Amino acid sequence: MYEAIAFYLFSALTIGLFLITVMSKNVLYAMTSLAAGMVLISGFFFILGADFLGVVQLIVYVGAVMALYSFAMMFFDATRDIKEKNTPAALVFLLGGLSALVLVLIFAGPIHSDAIQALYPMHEGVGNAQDVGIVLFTKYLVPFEVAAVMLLVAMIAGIILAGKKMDQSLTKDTSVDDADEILKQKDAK
Amino acid sequence: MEVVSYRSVETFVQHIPEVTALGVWIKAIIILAVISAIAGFGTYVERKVLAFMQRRLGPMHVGPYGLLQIIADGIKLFTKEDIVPQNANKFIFMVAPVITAATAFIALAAVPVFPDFTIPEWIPVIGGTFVPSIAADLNIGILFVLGMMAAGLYGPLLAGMAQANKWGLIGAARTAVQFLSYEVVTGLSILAPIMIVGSLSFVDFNAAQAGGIANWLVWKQPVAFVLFLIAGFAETNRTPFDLLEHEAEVVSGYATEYSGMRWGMFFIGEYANMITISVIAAVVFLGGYSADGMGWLWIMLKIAFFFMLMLWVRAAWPHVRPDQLMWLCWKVLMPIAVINVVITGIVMMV
Amino acid sequence: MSEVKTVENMVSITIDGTTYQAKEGEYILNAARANDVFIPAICYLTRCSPTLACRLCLVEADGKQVYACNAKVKDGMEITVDTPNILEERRAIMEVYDVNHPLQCGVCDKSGECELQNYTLELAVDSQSYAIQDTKREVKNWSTVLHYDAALCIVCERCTTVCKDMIGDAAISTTKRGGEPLDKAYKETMPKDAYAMWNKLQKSIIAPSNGTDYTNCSDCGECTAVCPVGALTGRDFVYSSNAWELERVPATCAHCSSGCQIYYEKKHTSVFDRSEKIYRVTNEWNYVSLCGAGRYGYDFENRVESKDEAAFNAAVEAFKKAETIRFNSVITNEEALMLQTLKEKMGVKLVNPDARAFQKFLDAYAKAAGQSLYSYDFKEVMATDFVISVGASLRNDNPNARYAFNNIQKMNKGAGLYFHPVGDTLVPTFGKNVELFTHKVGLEEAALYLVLDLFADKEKLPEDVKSYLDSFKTTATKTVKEKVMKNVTETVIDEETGEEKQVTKKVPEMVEKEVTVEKNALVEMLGKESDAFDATFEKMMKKKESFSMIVGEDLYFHDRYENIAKLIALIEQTTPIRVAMIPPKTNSLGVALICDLDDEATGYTVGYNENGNFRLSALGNGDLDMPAMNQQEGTLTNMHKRVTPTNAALEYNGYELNDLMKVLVGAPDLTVDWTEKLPVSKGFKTAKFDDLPNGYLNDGTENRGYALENLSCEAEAINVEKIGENSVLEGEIVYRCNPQRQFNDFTDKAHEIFEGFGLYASPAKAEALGKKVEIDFGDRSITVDVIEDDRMEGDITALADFKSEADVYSLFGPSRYRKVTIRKV
Amino acid sequence: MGLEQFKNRNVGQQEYVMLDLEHTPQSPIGKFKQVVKRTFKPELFVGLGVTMREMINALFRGQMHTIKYPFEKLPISPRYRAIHEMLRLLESGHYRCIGCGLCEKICISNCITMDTRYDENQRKEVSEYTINFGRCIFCGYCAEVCPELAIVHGQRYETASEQRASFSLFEDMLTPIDKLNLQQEYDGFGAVTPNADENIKKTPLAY
Repeated sequence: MYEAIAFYLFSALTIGLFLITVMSKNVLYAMTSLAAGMVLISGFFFILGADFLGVVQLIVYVGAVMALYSFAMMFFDATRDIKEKNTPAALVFLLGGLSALVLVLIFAGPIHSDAIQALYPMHEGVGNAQDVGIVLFTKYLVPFEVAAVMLLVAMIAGIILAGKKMDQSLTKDTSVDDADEILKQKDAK
Repeated sequence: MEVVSYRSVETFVQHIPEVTALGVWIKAIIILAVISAIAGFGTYVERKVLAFMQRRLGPMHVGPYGLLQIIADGIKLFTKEDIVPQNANKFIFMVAPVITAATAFIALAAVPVFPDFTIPEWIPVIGGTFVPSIAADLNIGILFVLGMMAAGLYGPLLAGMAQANKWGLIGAARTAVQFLSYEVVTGLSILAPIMIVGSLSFVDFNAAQAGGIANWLVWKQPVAFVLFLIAGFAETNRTPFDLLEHEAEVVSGYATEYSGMRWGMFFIGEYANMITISVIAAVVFLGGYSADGMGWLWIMLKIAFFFMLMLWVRAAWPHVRPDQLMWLCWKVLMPIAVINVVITGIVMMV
Repeated sequence: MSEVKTVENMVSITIDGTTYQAKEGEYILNAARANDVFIPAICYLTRCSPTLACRLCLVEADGKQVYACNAKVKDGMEITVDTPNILEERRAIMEVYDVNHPLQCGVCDKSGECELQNYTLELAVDSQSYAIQDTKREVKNWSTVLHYDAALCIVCERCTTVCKDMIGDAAISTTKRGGEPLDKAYKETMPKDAYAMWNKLQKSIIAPSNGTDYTNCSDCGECTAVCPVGALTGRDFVYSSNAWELERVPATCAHCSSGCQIYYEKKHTSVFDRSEKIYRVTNEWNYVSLCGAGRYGYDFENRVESKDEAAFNAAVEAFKKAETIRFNSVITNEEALMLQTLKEKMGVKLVNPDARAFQKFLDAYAKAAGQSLYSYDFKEVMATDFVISVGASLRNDNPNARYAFNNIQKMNKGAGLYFHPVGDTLVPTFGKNVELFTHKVGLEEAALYLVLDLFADKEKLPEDVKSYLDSFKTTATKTVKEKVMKNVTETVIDEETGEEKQVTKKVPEMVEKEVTVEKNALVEMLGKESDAFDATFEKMMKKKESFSMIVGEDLYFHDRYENIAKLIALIEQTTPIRVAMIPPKTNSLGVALICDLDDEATGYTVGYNENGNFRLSALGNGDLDMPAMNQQEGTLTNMHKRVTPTNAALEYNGYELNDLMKVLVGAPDLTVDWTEKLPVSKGFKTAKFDDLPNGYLNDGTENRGYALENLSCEAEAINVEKIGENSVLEGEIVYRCNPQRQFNDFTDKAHEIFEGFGLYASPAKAEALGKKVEIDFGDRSITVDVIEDDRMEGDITALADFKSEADVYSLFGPSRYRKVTIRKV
Repeated sequence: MGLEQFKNRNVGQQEYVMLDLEHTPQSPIGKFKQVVKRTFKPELFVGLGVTMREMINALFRGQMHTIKYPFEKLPISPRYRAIHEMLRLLESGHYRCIGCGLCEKICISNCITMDTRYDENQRKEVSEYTINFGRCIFCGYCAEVCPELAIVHGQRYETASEQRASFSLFEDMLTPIDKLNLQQEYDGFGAVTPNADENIKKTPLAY
């Protein structure tokens, strides 16, 4: 019963929050609702007993991704409304609605009565993290490693891009010369 | 009464009574009430300890030895005018401190606070209820706490962005940078003990270190312990890493425009986080608690030690610069943590 | 307007290597001051005779040491201000002045503006070489206003000099101090002048000249103004404020028509009452002398806290239904112009008896003389050496006229004729060449005919006047006694040696002689013996070059004023005499020029400081408050024919006349915006109030406001009539005349002026009248106190008119003299 | 320090202790080394030790520094310049102020005003004297300029008030006549020098 209540509550809230994200013209509202929606999505994981994924969702999306988003948002004036240019509005609505419909059909299509079944059911008595680990490091090992390599590539690229001027220090101590003088005097003594 | 399902009963060493929803409720209330009170009391202790270390007296006038100062402060905070700046985003501005306090307390749900006990039978209604030490004993407890503390970064962040104040914005930027960076160190430093124990549950950690000081993880993972402590200081925004609200540079950072109880919620959140970090450090590295005898006193003392350490450091050490902070994180602490994890892994494999 | 410096009377002198221009015959000190060259001097007063008391002004002129205050400039004179010897003398003099001078600068009223302090610093006196035992000198109050601290006095004699040469009272003089004689050793060691100065200083002190402890004078306080140290101060001011705390507001005195330049000095009342208060009035004493009213009659302000709207609305209503506005001449030109505007736009009548009389007289004079105003101002009068006063009670009507009369006698070795029905004991003391004619009331025409007879160029006189004058002449033989000197030889014994000596002495002897004398019936008519006057007049006329005549209020209120005005014009045409007139009240001249005045008030009357159905009052006793003269800005036209600005010294929060004007006919923002609208056709200029200066230049040039233009108009032929015998009054006569220091309700309000309202009489008459009398004017009567005035003589009594409440003006009607019945009460 | 030493300010030759000045490391490795060095040197723990030692000193060895101010007060220097006092003449008890107005004139914050008048003894009497302490900046000019040493700065420094206590009146500042024996002579600027008697010159007052 608790799960049912929690599920519907979370669903309503999540949809509402994401609606705000899409509709709001205010950066701050959009960002906040997006982050809050992410938190609620982790709630679904908890309800499903996938604690590990829930926490990962929290840490990765809420704690890291969204935080970086908001860090970027600080370069804008968060208190001002964004001017949107949705022309032609009808076309945007139509295309957006169609894509949403297609997505719903793709995901909701298989869900009719008991047609959907878990391939890898949870092991009783084993921690949730272990379950994820087992799947990741057995069946999905190759995609996992590919993803890891891709991330590594991205990281290296990022470091190279950001590190072009790393030899120039903003905080370089220019008083070194003076310190040299003093040290010399000290040595002379 | 439905059984709370997310418990790995198997991990408990000895038989314990069944945890009921009522017990969880009671625990939640206890945490809320007591930790709030302790957070308030923490301000008093902090002022006193800092004063003593500077050979001052600290608060003396309200109540005996200034003990009632917390109440006076509370009354002050509650009755003070709640000011919202004109250009601020009102809703976000008002919500931000709530996020800080809420996440701090949510994190506490997965942390063992006080040993478990059974309420005596003669008390009506709730008599005989078993109150667990952890409100929600998730098997990924440590990860949950870290995740919640990561979510807690939204408090200062949104506060700083919503208040239309340059100091607030800089404070918010510093929040994002500092919390994000040090989360990595926290995670990596705690990864090595997790590898050793093989679980993310506090209960397992506790069990793994049972049987005396020699079994404490701090001996096996001293580097991780130090890294975790340093990162913990940064995560709780304590000296020498309290750059988010560094008065000399950014007035009061994200809290610049806050007043009254909204400011007070930031404060409570900060102190709750301090307690959380102290508890984690005590449970993960210093042997945790034992259910028998004076166990509850020991865990209290351990937590108190970490709490005290934070005050002590504040009294003794200066701030670091923001660039030093980042440098320390990414170029010193993180490599060490990674190396520590690698070495731990090699040792375990061999 | 500054006097034109013509090239002829200028000489060039050299002071310390720089060449300057100076007026011929001027003292070196004055020439230096006029050219902004500093020569130290304490005792010298610009318009008075040098006293040589301080000897600081020692300079070297053409190689000789002379006193700059006493030596006249010569063409090409080389003057050195400082030589080592002179500096030594000056320093010694200043040291001597500092001997025994009490070290109480801390409490002294003069501290901060003290010339002793200034010169001690200027001459860098930092040590004292001389000493003598001090004499006890008491603090005294000489009169109701004068406070003398003898210990502080340095006996520079400025006070006595100004009292004698300018004021004419000569009420104070130096007297013996009874100090220790100087140590003989000083005679050798000290510089000569310093020793002589000290010797004199040690012996003298200032005291009332009548030998009592109290002065008998007009209480003008000019001696306190000129005192360089804190010795002489106003009693009320003593220890009440320091000089530097007071803020000076330049203004024009509004009590009489002299319109003297004054400074109101004000500061907050006390620690608890922060409202401003006037503490004293000061003046540029080198260039202008004040009377007692100007100096002590300063606290007549009308303190109004706020605007009384109800009263204002009532006033607007009153003005709307008014038929007449009655006012007096204690108003500014701007206000007069406002009232004139009301007359033009609303058709009200303007009634002002004193200005009306003066206006009519001036019109008659203008028609006859061909110029809109009289010829001389009183500064020019002061420069002449023969002065005649007709129809003015010199002592009471106008202090500046009196000072001019006196100053001519003292400074120009001048002579004076004073024609007036009321006897006066002060005027004869002004100089030995002053002749007093105490004539019968109404014989002013005879006085003017006499002046014509004495001074006129007979060729220029019309035939009828000539023959009329000749008709008074008769010849007669008379036995006179003459003094002849005879030589007498005596034998006397020398007391010291015991020898006998033959001494020859000249001894006067009276010899009787018969002479033929010309008798002038005019002189007899005016109450003098004709032949005796002829002799004195001959003496008076010696070495006289310039002549002036002062004309007073009696003539304007004379019932034959038209004839008199013609006679005056005739005098100006046929004699070298130039005339200056005394306007009866403060701004009578301005009002007379600006307003079209009416003779009689009718219907509903609004009174401005006067009685009326609705009364505007600056005295605080009316239906609507108005600002007093020390609370408003504006200009006044004074008897020197100048339009001078005055400033507000104190705050005024109520309504002013301009506010009424705004509602009634529309008006500019400020009262002083009217200044530039004053009628140019009457001689005024289009000048903005803020552009008008108010001060004096270093050479004494009056730099205040602007001078009225004396417009020429078409002159009619002068047909003078014979002396009107009908206007002669005999019997019990009362004269409308204020006591000294009282001019109007405002002077009466001032707390330091004590002259009361009443009937002033000579001592003998006062004794005869008793304490209180009822004066019956026929239709009305008034009961007043009798006040003794020991400077009056004769039976004519003077009834004060300064209280507008008593309505003395209407009692007298169109005349200044009235035959009355006086009953003791 | 003697005057000679005081004037000898040649820094290079003094026995100064040089602080531990090292080159700021430039290379990342150098910086890393510095961190490690500093981490394992007890520097940080010395700081902790000091604060702990001071706490123990304060708590257990009675070395607490705090003065419980409203209940305990420190003695202040006799030359401290706090609220003004008007002094009296020691011999007669008459107040020293002669009402010369110099303090009023010199006051740079314009807070002194006084009323004076001519009294029955032909002296200048100060009838009222006020200092507006809301404006006074305690610069001390008034005391310095006073020719009679009548106004001096006293020891009362508690100027806070619930009201804007704008005035202090003559009686408030004047030494009470019964406290005359307690009157402290001001020995600051302008006070009589110890050898004043020797410096007196012969003046006419010698008579």
